[in-house]
Amino acid sequence: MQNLTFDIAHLLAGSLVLVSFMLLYQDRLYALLNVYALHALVLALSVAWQAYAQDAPHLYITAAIALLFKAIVIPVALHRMIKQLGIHREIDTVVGIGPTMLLGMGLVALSMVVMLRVTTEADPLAREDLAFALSVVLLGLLMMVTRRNVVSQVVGFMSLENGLVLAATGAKGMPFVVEISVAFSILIAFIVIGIFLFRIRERFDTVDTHALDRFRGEQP
Amino acid sequence: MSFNAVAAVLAIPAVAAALLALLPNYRLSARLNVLATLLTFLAALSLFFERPATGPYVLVDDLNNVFIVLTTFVGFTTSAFSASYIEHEIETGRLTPAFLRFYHAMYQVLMFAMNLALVTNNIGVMWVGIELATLTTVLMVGIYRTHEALEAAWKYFILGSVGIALALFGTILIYMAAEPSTGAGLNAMVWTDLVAKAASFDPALLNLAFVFLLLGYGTKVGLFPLHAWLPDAHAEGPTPISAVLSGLLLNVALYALLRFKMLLAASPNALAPGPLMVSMGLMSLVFASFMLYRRRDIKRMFAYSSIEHMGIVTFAFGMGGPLANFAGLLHMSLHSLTKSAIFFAVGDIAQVKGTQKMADIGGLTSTNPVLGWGLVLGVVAIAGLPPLGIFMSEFLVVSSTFAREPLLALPLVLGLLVAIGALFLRLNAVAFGEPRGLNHKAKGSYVPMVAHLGLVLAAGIYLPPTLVVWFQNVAQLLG
Amino acid sequence: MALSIILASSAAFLVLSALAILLHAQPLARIVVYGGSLILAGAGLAAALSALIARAAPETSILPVGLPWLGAHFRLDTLSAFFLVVVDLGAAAASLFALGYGRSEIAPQRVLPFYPLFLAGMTLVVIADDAFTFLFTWEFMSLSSWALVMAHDHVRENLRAGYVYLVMASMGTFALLLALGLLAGPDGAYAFSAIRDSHPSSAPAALVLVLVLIGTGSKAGLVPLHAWLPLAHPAAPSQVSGLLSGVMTKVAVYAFVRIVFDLMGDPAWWWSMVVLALAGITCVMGVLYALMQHDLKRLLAYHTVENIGIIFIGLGLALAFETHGLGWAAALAFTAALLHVFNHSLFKNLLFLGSGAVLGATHERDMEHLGGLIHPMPLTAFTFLVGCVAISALPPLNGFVSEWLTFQAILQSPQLPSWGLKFLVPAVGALLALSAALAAACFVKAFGVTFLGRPRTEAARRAHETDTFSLAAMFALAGLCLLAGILPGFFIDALAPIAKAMVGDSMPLQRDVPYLSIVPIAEARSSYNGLLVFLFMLFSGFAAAAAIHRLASNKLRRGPAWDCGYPDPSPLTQYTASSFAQPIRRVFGTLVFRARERVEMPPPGDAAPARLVVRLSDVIWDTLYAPIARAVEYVADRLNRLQSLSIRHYLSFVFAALVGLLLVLAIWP
Amino acid sequence: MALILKLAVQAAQMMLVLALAPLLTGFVRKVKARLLRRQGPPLLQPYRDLARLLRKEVVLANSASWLFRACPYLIFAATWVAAALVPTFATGLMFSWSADLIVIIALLGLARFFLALAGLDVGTSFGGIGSSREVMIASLAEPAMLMIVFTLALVAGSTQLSTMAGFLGSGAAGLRVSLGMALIALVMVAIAENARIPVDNPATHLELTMVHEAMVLEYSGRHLALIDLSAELKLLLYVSLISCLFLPWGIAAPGAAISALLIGVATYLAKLALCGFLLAVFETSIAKMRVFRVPEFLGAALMLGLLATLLMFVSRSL
Repeated sequence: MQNLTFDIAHLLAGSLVLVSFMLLYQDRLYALLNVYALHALVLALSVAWQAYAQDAPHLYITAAIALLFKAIVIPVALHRMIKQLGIHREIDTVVGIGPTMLLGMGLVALSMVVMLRVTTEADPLAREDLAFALSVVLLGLLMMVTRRNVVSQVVGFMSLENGLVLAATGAKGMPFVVEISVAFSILIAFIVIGIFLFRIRERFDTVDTHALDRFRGEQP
Repeated sequence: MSFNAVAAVLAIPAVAAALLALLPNYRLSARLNVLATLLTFLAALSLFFERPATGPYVLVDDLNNVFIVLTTFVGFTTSAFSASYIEHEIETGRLTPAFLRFYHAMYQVLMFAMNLALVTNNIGVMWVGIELATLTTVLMVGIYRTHEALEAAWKYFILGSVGIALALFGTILIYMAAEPSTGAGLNAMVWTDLVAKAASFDPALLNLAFVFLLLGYGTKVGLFPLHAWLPDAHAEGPTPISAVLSGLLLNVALYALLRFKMLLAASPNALAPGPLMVSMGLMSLVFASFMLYRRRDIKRMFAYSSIEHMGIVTFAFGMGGPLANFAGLLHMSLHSLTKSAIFFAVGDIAQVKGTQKMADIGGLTSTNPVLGWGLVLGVVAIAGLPPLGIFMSEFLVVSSTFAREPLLALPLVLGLLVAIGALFLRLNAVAFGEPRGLNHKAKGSYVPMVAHLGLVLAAGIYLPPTLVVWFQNVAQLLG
Repeated sequence: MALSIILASSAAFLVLSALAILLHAQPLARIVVYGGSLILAGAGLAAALSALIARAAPETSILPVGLPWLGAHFRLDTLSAFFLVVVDLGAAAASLFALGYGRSEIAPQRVLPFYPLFLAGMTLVVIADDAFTFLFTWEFMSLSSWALVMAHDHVRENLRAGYVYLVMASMGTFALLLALGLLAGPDGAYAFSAIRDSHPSSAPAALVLVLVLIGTGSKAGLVPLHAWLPLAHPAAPSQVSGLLSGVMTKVAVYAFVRIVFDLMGDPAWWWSMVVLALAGITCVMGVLYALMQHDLKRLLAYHTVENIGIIFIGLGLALAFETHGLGWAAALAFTAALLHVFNHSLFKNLLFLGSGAVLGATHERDMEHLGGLIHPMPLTAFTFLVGCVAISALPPLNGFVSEWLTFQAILQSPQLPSWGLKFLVPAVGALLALSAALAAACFVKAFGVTFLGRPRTEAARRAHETDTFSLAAMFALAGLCLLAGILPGFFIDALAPIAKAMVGDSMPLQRDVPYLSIVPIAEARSSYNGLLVFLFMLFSGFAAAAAIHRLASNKLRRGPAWDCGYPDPSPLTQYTASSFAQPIRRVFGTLVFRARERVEMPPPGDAAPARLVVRLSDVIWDTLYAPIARAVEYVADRLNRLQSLSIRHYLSFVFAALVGLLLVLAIWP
Repeated sequence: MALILKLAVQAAQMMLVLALAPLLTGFVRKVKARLLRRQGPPLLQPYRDLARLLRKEVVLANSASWLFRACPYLIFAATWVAAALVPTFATGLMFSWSADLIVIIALLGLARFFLALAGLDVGTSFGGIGSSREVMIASLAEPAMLMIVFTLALVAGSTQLSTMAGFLGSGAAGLRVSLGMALIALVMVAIAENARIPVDNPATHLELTMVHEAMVLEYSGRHLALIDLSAELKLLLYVSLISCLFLPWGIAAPGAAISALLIGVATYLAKLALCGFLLAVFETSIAKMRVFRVPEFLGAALMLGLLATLLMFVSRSL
């Protein structure tokens, strides 16, 4: 039985990494959002499973937040925002999709190597989870730096944050997990609202920084 | 114990924040702001005489005692400065009363957050405090609503959020490392327990955790590859906030890093964090000192100088050893005093000259002697020249480093020298020579600046023995 | 006792500067500050002299300031006492001068507060006895003098001077900091006594020597680290220029002696090679630069460089002899160096004060605009002449004595076994001789063009004699120059204990030599009696005058100058400073300064005068300083691109850092 | 008694050099004239010139200062003292311990210093030419001279002229290459210092070539007399220096009997005659060189001196 719980947790965490790769693979914004919804869904499932495995009921709240807020509210909001701001639908990448995937592979390998150095008496479930969480975080960061659209960058950040939640829930009996997940949801809300408020269309920084510098008197 | 200083230090700002959020009249709220910070400062002072017992949430020891008092003190002086300074912003119409109300509330929240991060014994709460502080400062940086202010705030926000995430991941890892030996739950996050049991933790996890914490909190400290938000945030925000950012927030983040360094130092077979910190410190130092040359905005220049000094401090702690650690602690405290003093001066200068562009500022020592010489004294202090205090810390860092690792001392000295060259090149133009630019009346009061510089001067000549003893104890713990 | 007096006086200096700030720019402030400084310097002088002459055992005291666990150590041994004499004598003279000269100060509020600080700094450096206090006071001295250099900041080149000065001073301080850090060791045994006891191994010792040379050399003005000196010294008010040039450079010499002779234990033989080579070059370069100047104060500043070279030649020889166990010769060279320190502080102060008097009377520093000042200001001219004769190392004044001793020391060098020194020392001797001769030439020019001939401008014509205080100061210094010139024996004896302490031997006691003459080694080898020569000349000169006036005519008639019968109305046809130096420029300048002379002929029919344009290029600046500045600019420009990138770039920095650190962890053993 | 005798000898020497200086100049002129198949001025002409100048009144330029009037006496005093310190017919004179060879050179330097100042004082262009060229020559001649002193001092182990003369006279030094070089250098320096052909021409007033004469152009009457006398003293000084160092025979040892002193005087006169004759021959057989060749001439002297010193240093160790 112990074995089974472990395998399922492993499966869910692994699939989260898989979905991260799918995120990297997308080249349409709407598709990206749908995949992100899936990402959040998988997260919710694995968190729920952890709640069951560690029989820590408060984790169900986290799962619920993940399900409602990340899997439904945010994607919908972003959908509408894309419409309203008229952000055009392709994702323009800095590095091509293929190389990005390869990089992602490397990152996953890296996180595995780093984690395998952890001595085994640490709880194996936690250990595997952590490896996957780390790779999700790294992939999210990778997405942020290889995508130019603001939306995909935000999605990158959100997937990163999902990785965090995965790690947090994986840690047995970790306090404040719920609070943290709430805090992060608020943070993300801030970002999304910020995008909406500042009318940032394409990137985090549409503004031509050189013009800014001239304005600041930083250029001769 | 009848009077709980820690509770006061946390409660006063919280309550004040609520009050200020409700209070419409900005003149009154400015006064209230000063009052609240003063009370907080007094409460913190009492910690010198009576420390509360260490609990799962509260910890006041040799390390943070000084920093709590310092933070509340600078908070107090800054609020005093801002009270005299911010009215001018209303007159020039850069701010509306509504925003000012928001500003004062946020100021107290910031104070609360920083005090929280300082006094807590729980690494989770510490994380919460620092991140809360970050978010409030983000809001205050953007308060002028100008294009570049928003851009700066946004940059700060995004980079800050990533930093937050990384720091959290590190905290989780610490928890996981601790959990087997301390048992699940809260104890695995109580710093004192962690240090006590650190020897039994899994070194690999600790290393991994430290990497994430270094990057996460390092973003707040403004170390080199992670520094990008810092100059713009300083340059575009209101000057009192720049003073608080440079003087306090960076310190608080670095303080958090120190806590974790002590954790690693306590665990024998974890990797030595020294090399990482040394290299990041050196990079920040050299990079920032070269960046000083091309600055044209006076606030941005001093922001880079903050990066430089955080680099020095990080380097010192990375070197380790009683001398370097002592120097690092001393440098942290004196830098926050000096840098905030400089920002007070810069704020007044910006009001006098109506600009932050150094090209339009000149000959201050002839037109406004107090302001001009204040700036000169501040720059002399920040350049690490006697008789001001930073000379002592730099003396200790450089000499002890050179005796141990001559090759490391050379880039250090190079960076310091380049920084001196840059700072005085600009100072020549701003403080000396023929007067240039407008000459309004300065609204901001000079008292806080003078007070800070006086303290730094006094520290350069004489250090109170109790402080020395505390710092030496901490230096021992830091390894 | 003496030490506490000195500490008290330096504390009182700080009080004076506070008073100066309170009194702001009132005339009272001038009197308070300079009068007070005069009194305090006098007190310090008395204390130091008593300590020096009484050959008192070293006094120490520890104040509870500075490094908390160490405290500020102070120590007054004979070496400190001697340099204190130099400092306080210069300070007293400058203060006396400034009592009168300060009236013409345009920005007193920029000078008065820092003047006492500067004096305090110099006093404390000399008695500091631990690394921290030493560097603290050292940099404090630099900083206060920087403020004084910046006093007249409305002049552009003063700004540049101050900037170059400050940066080079900080560089020097860092070099000393590293050196002392190395000596103090990793666990920070900063007290000099601790450093004395621990003997550093040879490899660091070499490093320390180089660093000390950079640190003290940059303050003293060793070529090629002299660049700031001719900029900063003239920029300051004249009484301060005198202190900068005459005294502060000596404090640097003190630092060198203290660290190399006292703290560093036994020297290695090649140290002296380095020092000697640098010193020889410094001598000649200094005086050649000086010859090319026509700004009076800058010329004097460059001469400081030359004299520092002479002093360091003496020190280098002392090192060489000491390493080869020739104690008596080492003592000779060392004493020569210290005596020159004293002498130079006297006449360089005198000359700068004189230039100050000229500046006050004419508001001109450029010799090309002066001339004929001997008529309106005869007394100033007289004292300045004394200074010129002294600095040109001509008997019977003091400059000659110390150079003579240095020559005697050089003549002892065949005793040295090592071949490198065998070849180097005579070459250095030649350089020294050359620089001595060139110095005389230079001061013929300085005095001749400034004071003699006919006034070249209205300013020079309207000049007037300077005030009584200034004259008193200058005459006092001139008198000391003569005294030290004709009775050198007493001064040499006063230095004996220092030589004993530093190089382990001392010159024979001059007190026992008959007729007050001085004998470095043995009478058969060499001896000099300044007093006798002086009286001898006095006698023969007056005898001749008396005889001629009695026996032959004493009639005298004034008339126009004959000048080979050429009518010569305009004073502009006189030789100017640059034309005076032209033959020497032809000989050395083309080699050293890539001097180019070009004649600009106006086109035919144009009435404009033909001009001779001379272009000199400062070799050392072009080859050493300019490239460094360019390199810094280049790096700054390159890095500055990081200022304006997009957030994604910055995020990728974070990402890269993270991945990099993870890789480190992954491959961590 | 011994003291009085010493004093007497010293005084005698001083008077002697004073008396002989013009004679030497006159002798050289006479010989030169003879070599040029001219009658030439009588041998005692310099004395007559001096006497006449002394009797004349001084015509002082309006722009002349007190320094201008003081200089002749200073120059004379310095030169006379220097000349009196060089052993002529006897070594170990009373005052000779008060100064060694370096001091003597420095005294001459002092005289030159004031001469150059005097040249600048009136403020005429010729005075300027003279002074600036004089200091240029001196700036090379003095180091050369000091190098020679080094060489000799290293040979004799002393800078004390009496000791040197004694040592060289004793023949202990033997024949040395460096001594030869030193002699040549010394002669070259002496020629330059005394403004003789080929460096300068004492008899010309052709402004572009003259150096020494240009400086003293404004002097007249007793001042000029003193200047001329000091110039003659200087020539005598160099001659007796050369003779006491390189022809050190017959000089009376300290405290010698009267007879020895008389022999000393006789030999000294003979040496003077010889050197004067050689000088005259040299001057007639060579042409004046351009002013800017002089540095090369003196540079050669400097190099010789340095070379001699280096050789000395090396050989001393072998």
